Amino acid sequence: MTTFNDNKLHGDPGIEAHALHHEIPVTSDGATPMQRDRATTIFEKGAAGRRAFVAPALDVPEVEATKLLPPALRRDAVARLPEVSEPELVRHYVKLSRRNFDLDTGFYPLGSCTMKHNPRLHERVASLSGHARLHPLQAPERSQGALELMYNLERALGEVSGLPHVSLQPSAGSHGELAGVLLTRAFHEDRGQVRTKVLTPDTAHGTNPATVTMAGMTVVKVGTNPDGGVDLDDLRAKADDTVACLMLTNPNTLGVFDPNITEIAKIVHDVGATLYYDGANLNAIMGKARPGDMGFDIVHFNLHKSFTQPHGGGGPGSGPIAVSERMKPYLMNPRIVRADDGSFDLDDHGYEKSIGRLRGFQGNYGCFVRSYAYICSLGGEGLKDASETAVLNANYLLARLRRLGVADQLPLAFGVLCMHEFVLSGAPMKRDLQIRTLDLAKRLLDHGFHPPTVYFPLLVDEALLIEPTETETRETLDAFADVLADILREARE
Amino acid sequence: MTTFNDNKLHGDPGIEAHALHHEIPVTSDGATPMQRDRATTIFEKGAAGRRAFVAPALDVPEVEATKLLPPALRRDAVARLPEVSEPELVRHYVKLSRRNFDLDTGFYPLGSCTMKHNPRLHERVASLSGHARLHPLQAPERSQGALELMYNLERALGEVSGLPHVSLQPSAGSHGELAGVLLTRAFHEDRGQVRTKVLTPDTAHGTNPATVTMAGMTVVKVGTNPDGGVDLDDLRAKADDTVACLMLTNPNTLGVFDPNITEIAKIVHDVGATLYYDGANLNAIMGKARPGDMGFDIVHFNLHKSFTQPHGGGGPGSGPIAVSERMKPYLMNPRIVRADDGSFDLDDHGYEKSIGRLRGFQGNYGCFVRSYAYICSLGGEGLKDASETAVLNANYLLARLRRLGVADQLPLAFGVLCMHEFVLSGAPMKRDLQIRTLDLAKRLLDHGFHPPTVYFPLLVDEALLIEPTETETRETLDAFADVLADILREARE
Amino acid sequence: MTQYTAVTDADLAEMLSAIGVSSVQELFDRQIPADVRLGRALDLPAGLPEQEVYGHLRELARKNVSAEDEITFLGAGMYDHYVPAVIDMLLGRSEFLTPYTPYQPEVSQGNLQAMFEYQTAISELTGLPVSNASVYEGPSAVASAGYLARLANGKPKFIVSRGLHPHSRETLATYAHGFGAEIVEVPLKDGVTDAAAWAEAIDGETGAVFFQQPNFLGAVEDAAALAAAAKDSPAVVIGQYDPIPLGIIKPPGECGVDVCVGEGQTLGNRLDFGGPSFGFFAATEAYLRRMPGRIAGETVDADGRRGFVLTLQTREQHIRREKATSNICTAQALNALAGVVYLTWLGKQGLVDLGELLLQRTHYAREQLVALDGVTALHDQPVVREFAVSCNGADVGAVIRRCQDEGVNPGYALGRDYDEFPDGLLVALTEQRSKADIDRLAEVLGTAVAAERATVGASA
Amino acid sequence: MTQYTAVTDADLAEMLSAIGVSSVQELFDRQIPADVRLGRALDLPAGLPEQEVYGHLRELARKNVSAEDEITFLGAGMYDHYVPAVIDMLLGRSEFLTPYTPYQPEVSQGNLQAMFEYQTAISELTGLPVSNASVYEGPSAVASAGYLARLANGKPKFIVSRGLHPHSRETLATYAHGFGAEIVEVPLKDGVTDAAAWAEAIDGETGAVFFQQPNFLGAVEDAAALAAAAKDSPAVVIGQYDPIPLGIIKPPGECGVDVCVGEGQTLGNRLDFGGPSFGFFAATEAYLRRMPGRIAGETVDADGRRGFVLTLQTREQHIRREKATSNICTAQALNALAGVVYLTWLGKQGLVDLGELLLQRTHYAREQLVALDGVTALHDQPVVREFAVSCNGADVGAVIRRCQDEGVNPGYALGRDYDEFPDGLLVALTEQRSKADIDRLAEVLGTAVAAERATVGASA
Ligand SMILES: Cc1ncc(COP(=O)(O)O)c(C=O)c1O
Ligand SMILES: Cc1ncc(COP(=O)(O)O)c(C=O)c1O
Repeated sequence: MTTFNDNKLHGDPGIEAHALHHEIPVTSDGATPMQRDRATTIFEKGAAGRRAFVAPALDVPEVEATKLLPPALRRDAVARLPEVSEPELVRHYVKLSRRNFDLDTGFYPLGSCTMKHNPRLHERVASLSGHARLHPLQAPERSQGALELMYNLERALGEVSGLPHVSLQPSAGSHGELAGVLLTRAFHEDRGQVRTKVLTPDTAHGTNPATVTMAGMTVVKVGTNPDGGVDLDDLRAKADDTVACLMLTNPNTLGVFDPNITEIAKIVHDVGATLYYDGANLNAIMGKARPGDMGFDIVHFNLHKSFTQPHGGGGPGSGPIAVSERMKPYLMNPRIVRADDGSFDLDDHGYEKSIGRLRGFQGNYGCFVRSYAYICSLGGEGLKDASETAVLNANYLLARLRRLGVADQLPLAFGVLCMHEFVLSGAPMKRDLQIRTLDLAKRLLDHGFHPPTVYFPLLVDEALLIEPTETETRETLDAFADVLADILREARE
Repeated sequence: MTTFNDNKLHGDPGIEAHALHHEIPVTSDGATPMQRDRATTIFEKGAAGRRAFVAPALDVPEVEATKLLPPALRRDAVARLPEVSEPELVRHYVKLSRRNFDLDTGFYPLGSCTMKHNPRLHERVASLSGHARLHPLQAPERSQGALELMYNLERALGEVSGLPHVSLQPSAGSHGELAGVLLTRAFHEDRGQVRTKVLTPDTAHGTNPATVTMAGMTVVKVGTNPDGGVDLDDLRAKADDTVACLMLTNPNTLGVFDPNITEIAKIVHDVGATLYYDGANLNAIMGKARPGDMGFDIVHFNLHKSFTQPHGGGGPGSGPIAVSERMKPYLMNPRIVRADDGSFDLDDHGYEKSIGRLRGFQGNYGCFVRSYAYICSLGGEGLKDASETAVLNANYLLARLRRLGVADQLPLAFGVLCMHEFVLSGAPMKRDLQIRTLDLAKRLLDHGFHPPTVYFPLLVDEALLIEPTETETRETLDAFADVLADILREARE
Repeated sequence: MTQYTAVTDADLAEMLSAIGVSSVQELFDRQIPADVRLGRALDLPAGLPEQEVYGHLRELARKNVSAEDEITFLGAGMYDHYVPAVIDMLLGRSEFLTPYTPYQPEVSQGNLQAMFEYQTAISELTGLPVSNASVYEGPSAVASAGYLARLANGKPKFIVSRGLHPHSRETLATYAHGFGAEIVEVPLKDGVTDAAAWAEAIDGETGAVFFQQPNFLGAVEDAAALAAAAKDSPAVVIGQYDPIPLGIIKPPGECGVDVCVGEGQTLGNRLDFGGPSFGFFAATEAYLRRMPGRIAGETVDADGRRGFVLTLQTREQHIRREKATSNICTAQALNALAGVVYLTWLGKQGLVDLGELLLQRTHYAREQLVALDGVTALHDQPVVREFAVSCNGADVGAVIRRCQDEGVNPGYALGRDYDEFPDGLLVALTEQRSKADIDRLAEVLGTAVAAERATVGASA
Repeated sequence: MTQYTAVTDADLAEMLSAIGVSSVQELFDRQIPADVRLGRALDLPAGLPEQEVYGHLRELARKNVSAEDEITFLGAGMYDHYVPAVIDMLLGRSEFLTPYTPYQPEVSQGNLQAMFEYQTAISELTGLPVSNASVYEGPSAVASAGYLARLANGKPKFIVSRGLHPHSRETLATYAHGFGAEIVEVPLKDGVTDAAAWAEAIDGETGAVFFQQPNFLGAVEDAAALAAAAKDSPAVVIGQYDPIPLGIIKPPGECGVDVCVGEGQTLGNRLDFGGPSFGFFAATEAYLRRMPGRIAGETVDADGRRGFVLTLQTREQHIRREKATSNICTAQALNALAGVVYLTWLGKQGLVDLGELLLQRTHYAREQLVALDGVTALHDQPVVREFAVSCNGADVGAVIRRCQDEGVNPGYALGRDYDEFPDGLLVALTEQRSKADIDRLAEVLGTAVAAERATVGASA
């Protein structure tokens, strides 16, 4: 702790007679006049004729409008959009914003979401007009910087995952999953096989099974063993040559790294299926272990998690995929290629047996800029530091909770240590103290903390999935542990 | 009012069982854990060794540092600056920010301060690197855009004020005042006269008398007549050939436009003194009347008031001055000049008898960019609309307060109508209801409104100086009037 | 420790001892088997100070020619509309930028209300009663609409107008290959969907029909007629709309369209070389429970106060898993926020004014270009913000390059996607392209076409 | 009505009727005499849509060559330091950007605490116990310090080192002419203040002495010696300091300086063609009640909670009017906030690291330049971030132009302010100028000087 500088000047006499900290009072019915305004939508504000927009003047010779667009194709009733001045607009949305909890205001240990610090440098570089106002159909000769950035990002993601061939196209994790399952389909079809079963552990995130169905395949659930890993016997029983793929998160949503991963990969590969890595938890292992080295064929990244895209209240995200050699021919086009002279191009037919496109243009480039900046800032060592610290912080928080006795009511669901996150079970708390995980979550808000993920993963009763991330200080972890202990004490009293 | 679109979808069953609006509870001792953190300074946070800054690598051959800077000139004890990571830094200051009341969150009718909407376009254009990273000593040939902008702004300010010669140099209103008084001194000295008295009405802002002293002159107070204008008899009595200048705000800080202005100018000019216009209240008359046409010799602008610089919690500001022909030779150098070929230059000797510089470089250029953008957006008509609406809003609010009976306890101090602001006297309220203006101010905060200026101008007992500005809606004015009425009712009950 | 982490040596010692391990590596060693641990450093460049990262990214930006650097008429799905400064400010606020999906409504009323307002605006725009809170972007929204149809009626055949954006058609094909639907393309005639072929293609096995308004060639389709042709089939009528002209074009809800989707970039989002933007997704009441993604709803809470929550979550993957209506999770909340702020900024009259302005300028631009030697109209349909011309056999790629060398990007070479229009050029307008810009385009394009024809003539 | 106002026709009618007037004009007619009413429209261009204002301001920006467009070694009072992105974000927040001076402490704790933290940081930097919350900028801070001295001891003579920034000297002269003080300039010798002349100039009538550290030629002065020379006089010792080298240079508080002021631009503020930035103002306890401007203090409120307020306000114009210690009102709160955020970002070690880096690079740059033909050192004093060379008679203006044509701005022509150094060039370093940049400067400058000498030779 820095010694506090004693440049203390005291207030003018008399001023201390007031309270210096103003709080809007919470009235008995919970609604001060200011609060009443808050749930009023922009459609209910303003007045007919107000506007924030000034249209450019008509500078071309005017032609009668119905000649240009016949009445039959014209709109009759005007869309009832808001009518507000710019000051009204600004105040409305600034006030709305202040009704959100956000990462820059407090601890946000939402498990599986990797709420790490979002550096503002990334917003700055993404706003440069050379990136932000670049049209996606600009000629490759005139978008060399963008292509170079994407090429570099692909290579970095390939190195981190151990899977060299990367497509940046998918828009989010779930979109990457869809790409991966469609790739798997193409892979089998190319071998003349129709395989429609996809194995997913019961700890899997909901997007995994949903994706399988959307890709026209069938979900087959695989159980979890007492250590929180894949139930190998169940896996062996279900793995046969009708199986297209096993989708796995590792460490999984319990924060458990499956120690049998090599064996799992062997089982899956032996029946000719592919192994898919849900990269939502990559933040645990960057620079420490690589999906490619574990035998995975396909991985998706959540750039908005491990590579610190701001979450935006539910997006945008970006879900690039990286694949092994054998999956490469099926990747989405266009492909970024680098010529011998160092120039870059987009090849619409870069992958011969491509599954096709998954969206317009080249993907969420604005997200690439940010994540690329992150990788440039941290380098290989920094990424490793991120994962190491994420794991250290999670284990330290766990240890604190144990030390404070919180673990008595909220025991760790699986294992002894954890990776970057851990799951507590609220079952004893519910039984002993008659409070549920949801109540705990609400009470945390009173203390200025965002609650962890609750009721997920589904297989843990009253689950509380806590991911502190590497960017939190020890002081914050201590304070959070203390508050959890306080809340339990409060409930006990 | 727009009819509200009825795209109403209702919540999943059960969710309504909770309160959806979270408020950090105000505990009996007024200090939740989150609140406790709030008054902790950045110096008390962090830990030894943490950092947000990564220094660039030493890329030149290293020379022993004490050879380059001998120990005698070196610092021994390191300055105890904070030691925090970037996430800690961000969270600390974001949280601090949320402890301010701001214009984008609520009504801010601080009289004399012109808290009008700050368009964000201005921040955007000011951030363009061609403006923001332009060095003030860049060669004029390579800063033509900046000089053109300043030249255009000077001309616009000249037109609005009716005084053609403009120097943008002063950093704020008070700095402009200093320029003006020093100009006056130079003017008289040039005529071989030593005049040291400056007349200021008792309604004047504190900067006026403070400036006079700072410029080595003496303040002579002039009284106010029952209508809120200058007491002409008092003025006549004090105006003699020892008087250097009369400083006037018009409309003055009572919101009263002095109808005798032509007569006042005559009295002042007849004794050979100059007439100074404190432009803090220019927002009342843009496009409607001009100081130059009223006989003023010098005017300062508060770009941060009339021309919507954001106030920044107490600056930056910008206080250009405009002067009449006879004051021109004394203006501050350098002068911006436009050559016949349309190019611009900075002339260090542009004004022959210049009083010299008042600061480094050319003034607060970043402020010029913003105010120039404002003038470009609004044009002459828009500036006039601003003043008209400012006066309309003030008079409407006054009328509402009368209608609601507020004026019984809080009567208008002077006059019947007002310009862009008005002063209420809290004396009857104090007498009848035993509440003071300060109590009223505090209670307004509970309702989400920033209080008006209180206890200024000094000559009104328990003064409440209210300036709504043109950018507020009628609904806001109504709500504010209602709340004032409610507070008085509350006090009565 | 980096600039983003905070574990000092003192912290580390205390933390390790609290955990009961001797090093961070031990945490990994005890959990990750040795054979899958990475035994070396990542092969990535070393980390850089902030100023150098900024410098590097700025250099990359400089290697691009953006819409700030040339007068561009490039559109074809994304358009260089002006993004007002209020959007940067609002989206840059930590409170909007950094939260996760609003799982805790008590501390997410800001986001939830903004979603609700966004949905209301999209409903107003499209004339359709329900809207979700956003999907990824335009073409995948089309594909998702196809999936909705598949779930809704199970019919295997999709009829697709060739006027639908090539990326939408490709994306739909990719998705449909997965969930199982066959795609039949209907050609264009005189610049719009061939009405006879369209009607003929639709039958009792048709699960969905797809068209674009205005279509890829910029022509305004007779949406009502296209929808009517599907009335007696089981098909879901799906239209991909450009939201900007919706101030003046008949809204899909009044044309018999069941599901209206589209690219939201034009609503307050930057070009960003193609993303992130958002896809909007609106539908008739009938498809409410088939919608993909988040939907915000209004409600009254336990204290009797109005509030907003995520609703109908039983459609979604986190509840229904393999039975979900879509796999979408993270969508485009921030971009959709830009959308509703933009629509609010434009306002009721502004959207109309903008539409009429573009209508006039587009007409003027078409007139100027077809008056050039060697340039003719590719079709004569009404156009509202984009139009297509033919360069009478000239190499369009070369013409474009010549124009760009003069600082004008004349548009998109249609031949890249349409073999039938090898010399087609698609020219887009926004409010940022003034008459002077259009006149400059005419000048530069005229010269370029003439030069190309001379070259071709010379080499022939 | 404009985009910034909200009075619709319906509003107007109701408002006028509530007021009891028939038109807005009547409000003016009844208050402003006819002879001073403006009977015509303002002669200003018509208002423009946002996009056009943006376009116009961008075009103006493009006519400037900024530090983003060339490799610049221009300093001389303002320096192209990297401004970290966190500053843009924080200063852009409405909560910091838009409030007025914190007159209502209950709803201004954010600003007040930030001011208090800023003051603490300045105290730490300077080693002086009190700091105010900011004044306008550097040179006027020097002049304000002069006013403080005038109020404190009333002595009429100011001794000023010629190493003080020319703008500071000029500003001080302007102010001093007003409040009445005579200025005596002490020349430089070997690049630093001539110690003998300095000592000789100081006497019992000296109200203040002024020097700059490092001085305008980049040389580190022996501040302790300069201060000591004034010890037996009534003079207030005033130093204008560059805050950046204070990580390695002995702080003024340890050198006997009474008042330390300076230009705060280098602390997280952009160049902005000269402003807004901020001036800092720190002093010994003795001058606390003479300080200009706002000062934030810590206190405990009625509820026993810690809080921050404006303090010692009886110094200020709004309370004391003509007896105030200064006329300053609006200062530079937002820029000072950037200052404390920047110092926090650098951190305790960062300020030292930055100082040492600049020390090394400055030395390297000086070595490279004086090795050039036709370039010699102007002085041999220690330099920490800026240094001066002579171009041996070449026309420095022409040399600079030649360099700029090659994309390198080599620095400032000293001859503009110092007749005694007609061929002097002042070269500044920041952490943004790498070794590669310095090498490029050496190359370009070498060529330029050679070319200029050839020209001079040829024309001679
Ligand atoms: C384990 C896991 N897999 C997949 C996803 C889906 O990622 P996205 O939201 O980017 O589609 C998530 C995100 O919540 C997740 O936590
Ligand atoms: C009437 C009046 N004059 C002068 C000033 C001083 O202006 P500034 O704060 O810009 O120095 C003010 C500002 O509060 C004012 O209201």
